[in-house]
Amino acid sequence: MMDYTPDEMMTIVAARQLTDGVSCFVGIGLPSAAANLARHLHAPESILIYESGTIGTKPVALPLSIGDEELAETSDTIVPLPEIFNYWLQGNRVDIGFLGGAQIDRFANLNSTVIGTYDNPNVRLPGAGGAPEIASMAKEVFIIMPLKKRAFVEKIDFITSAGFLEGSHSRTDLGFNGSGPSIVITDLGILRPDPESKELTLTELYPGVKEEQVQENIGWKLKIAKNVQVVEPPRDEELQKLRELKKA
Amino acid sequence: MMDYTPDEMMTIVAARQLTDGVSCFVGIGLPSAAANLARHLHAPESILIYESGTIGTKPVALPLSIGDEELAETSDTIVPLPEIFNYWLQGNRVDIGFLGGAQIDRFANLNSTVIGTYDNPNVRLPGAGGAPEIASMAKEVFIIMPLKKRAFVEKIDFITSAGFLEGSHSRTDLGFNGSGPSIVITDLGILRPDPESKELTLTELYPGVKEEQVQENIGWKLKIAKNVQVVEPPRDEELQKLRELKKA
Amino acid sequence: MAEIASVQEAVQTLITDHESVALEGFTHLIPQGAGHEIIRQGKKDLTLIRLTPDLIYDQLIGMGLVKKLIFSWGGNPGVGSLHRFRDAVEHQWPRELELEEHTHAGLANRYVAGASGLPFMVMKGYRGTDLLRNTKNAAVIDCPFTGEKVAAVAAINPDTTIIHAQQADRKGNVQLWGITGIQKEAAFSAKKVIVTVEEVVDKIEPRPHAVFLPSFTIDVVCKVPGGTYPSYALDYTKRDNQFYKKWDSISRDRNTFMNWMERHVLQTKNTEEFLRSLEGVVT
Amino acid sequence: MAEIASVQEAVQTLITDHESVALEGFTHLIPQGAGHEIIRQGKKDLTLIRLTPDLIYDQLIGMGLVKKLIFSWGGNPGVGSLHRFRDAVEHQWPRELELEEHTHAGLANRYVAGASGLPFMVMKGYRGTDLLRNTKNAAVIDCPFTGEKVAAVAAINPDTTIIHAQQADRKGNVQLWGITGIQKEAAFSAKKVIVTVEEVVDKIEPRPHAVFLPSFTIDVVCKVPGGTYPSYALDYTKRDNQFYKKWDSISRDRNTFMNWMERHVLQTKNTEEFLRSLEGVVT
Repeated sequence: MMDYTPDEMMTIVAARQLTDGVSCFVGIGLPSAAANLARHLHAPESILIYESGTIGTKPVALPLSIGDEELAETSDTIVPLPEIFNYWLQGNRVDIGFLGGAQIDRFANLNSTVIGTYDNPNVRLPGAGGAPEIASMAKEVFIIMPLKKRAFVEKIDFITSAGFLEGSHSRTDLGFNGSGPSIVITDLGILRPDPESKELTLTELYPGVKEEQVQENIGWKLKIAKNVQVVEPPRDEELQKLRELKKA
Repeated sequence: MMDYTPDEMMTIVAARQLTDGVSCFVGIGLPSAAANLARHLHAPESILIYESGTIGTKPVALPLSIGDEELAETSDTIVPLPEIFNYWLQGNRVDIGFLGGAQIDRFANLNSTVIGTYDNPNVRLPGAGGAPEIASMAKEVFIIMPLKKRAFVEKIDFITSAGFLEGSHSRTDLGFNGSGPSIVITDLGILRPDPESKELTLTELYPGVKEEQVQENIGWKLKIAKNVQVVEPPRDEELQKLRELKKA
Repeated sequence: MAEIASVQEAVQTLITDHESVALEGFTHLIPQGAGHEIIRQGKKDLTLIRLTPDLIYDQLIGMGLVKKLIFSWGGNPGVGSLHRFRDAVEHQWPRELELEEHTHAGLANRYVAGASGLPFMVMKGYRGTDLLRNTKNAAVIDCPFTGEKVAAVAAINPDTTIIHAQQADRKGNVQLWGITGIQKEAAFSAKKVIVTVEEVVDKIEPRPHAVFLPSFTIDVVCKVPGGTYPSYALDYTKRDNQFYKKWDSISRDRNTFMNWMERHVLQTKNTEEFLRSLEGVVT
Repeated sequence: MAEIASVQEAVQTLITDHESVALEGFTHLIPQGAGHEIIRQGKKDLTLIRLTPDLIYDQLIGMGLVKKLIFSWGGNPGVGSLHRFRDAVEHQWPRELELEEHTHAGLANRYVAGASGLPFMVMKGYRGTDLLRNTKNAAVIDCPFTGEKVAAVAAINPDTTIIHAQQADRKGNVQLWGITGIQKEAAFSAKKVIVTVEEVVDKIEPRPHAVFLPSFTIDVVCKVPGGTYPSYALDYTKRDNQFYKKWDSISRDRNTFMNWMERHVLQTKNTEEFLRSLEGVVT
């Protein structure tokens, strides 16, 4: 078995979540790596949609931006922005949306706007982009974020993208199309929302990782599932394909 | 000078109204004949737009429908229906709209829906189509209708497309983009709205036509301008080109 | 993922009595073949939706299969009236026909709302006309920013939409081009989608002015070459303008109409036989 | 009808101090050349609009020409922060920057409303986020048919929109293709429109995935080959991903940034000279 980094493990775990044939709204970076890895492995018929309007893209190399020529040239079709957001995402044609952020709270709400106050921020982040609509309208949302105490916080500074808001039925009360985040894939393990309270709960650990390591990197008292499972480590073919993609 | 029919005169007078370089939303039949005649004569740079989404069409033969292959094949571009209505017509990109109807009243309101009552009509007409939006949103509207007493009526049975409603400022009160009908081209002469009251007024007669002939075919007491002008008869090249187009 | 099946099977499975069906096509790519199959199978009490109900809707109405029509312009383009439609509205023959009518822009935006997952869409129009009085699916609302009055139209979501395209590939992806009208929105707003096509190809090459529908947005793809007649499929077939003119006399009289339907639709099994039955009879 | 003129002339005539300008482009076809011309001419107190303010907006902001930014995502795509943008927001250097921010879908629909001649557009989104609190141009309204709550966004109508296209013909008709983003709506919603192009051709042949803009919808067309660098024009130039990465270090420090701008933008006369000045310096 080959050695691997926590980042590689995280990407591979994310890729495994994609079942074949789904339509997936892909952001740049980890989501793009995970989705393309899945497409090269077990999900060749998945439809990757980038917010640039490229639908059914099949890049060989991982793109740097959501609009690289590789994405335009390998797509089934390209549609203008209002269409990608209004007809595809809002029109309920996206099965899976991948998201990350600078901060996340226990109900999987995400911040990618500011650290600090809005009017006088310590760090001005890029902002919303397509994330809020993905969060509310993709049928299901996968979040990928490496664990860090300053990222997994008790209270995020700005709700850019809604997870389960204040938990329980507060999301469903708003009547969003999508059912919200079903999984948070980190570099140490997996959190999933509790079916009732919607609070993120540690359900799986990566091989060799201890529960305390996860708690140490989270700014609130983490809920832990009764039977925390251990995730299968990366298989060689997964690692090889991922490294191939990153090199191309 | 060649002989001509009242219908030919009407079409040629309509064609003369189009100045070069305008964008014109063209309906099938008389408007299409007039617009294409203009394009072949004095307005080669006019942009003909058909509601099928064909923009900048240059048909050689007059099409039977708004979607004949001739229109698709000779267009600069083709756009989907929501775009033609929302971005082009509603978005104020149409200079001239041509309209007709089964009935018209003294304020140039048009009916193309029913003769009789809506729920129990004597004649069920095709309905609105694109006419109401053309009537309210083209910057200027040209109406072409042969004079008939049952068509030019005191009160129309259904307002399908708004002209000047009850006259005076009742149209401007609604804040429509377009300024409304500027001319009604008939087979005997031309009516134009009075600048203040907006009541249709006879301003021009075709050669050899008497004012009484016009009044005989109109169901209300017609306003007549102080100096009714006589319109120049069809020139040979106008007639020849029109007949060529109709034959092609 | 779309299944590839016969249009007989598609209509049997996906068109249900009492449901709403949109057979869309704006002059071009009208799915007449699928419409004939609905007639052959005698689906009934349908609510039909279409901006421009034309010959195939005239036939469905004349055969008594239609309970309600939602439309914006019901005529024979460039020719005149739809006589079966008029007969139904004016004389309730062969049955009463409920109407809901809009403008083209209004019904187009109802589909846009449906395709966008929205309950309504905003637009200008309707105001100042009598159309507002004849539908509960158009209203006037105020802009929350300027106070300006605009029209709102309710989303429409057909139970089934049927469209015709030039090409599908073997996975059920579809491409149509030329005048594509409101077909994308009609498909995207529907609960079930049938696409009939001229040809199944190995690989779809993107075309100018094309709409591409991925397989996963479609339920069934059926090969029905010539299935738009007398409409056309750009680069495959020609519009038969003579037939549109001829329809005026075929449809004007109830008996002539019934005989024609019997001979050319009910007694033929499919589009191929239908087209063959017309040889020598029309242009 | 569009006039064909130099980008120097176009910017001089159509970009006015204190007005709003949208230089649109979603990763592809970003009109950097026209942006540089705005910097050279020192237009000031601009309100800039764009979904994805990137390097050229970072430069305009860093040069102190921008009073307000209306946007939805302000980063260096795939690389990280826009340092000049951050410096302006976090430390008011070189001046305070007023922000109005939206989601991509929200700002896209603001352009859609503008292009459609409507005062607003409806959509889902905004609800449940803090974004609603930071703009007066998004609101929540009730569906007049179902009572459902939806978001409304106000129309945006830039004083001038600048986009880049692959081709124009001699009459000033324009065609762009590939990823066309929000460019059509940005152009249609604007009071004045400038299009810079790679090439002027005799006749435009329709392409797949293309947007065609008739001459009468444009004010000025300018030939600026390579004018999207480091972005790209599909089938003409390649995206320089290395430059995007390099911008991170150029822009991080105020002095390095100012020196780079002086050397490559202010001391060059046009896009050709700008590109030549980079030879040997970057990839």
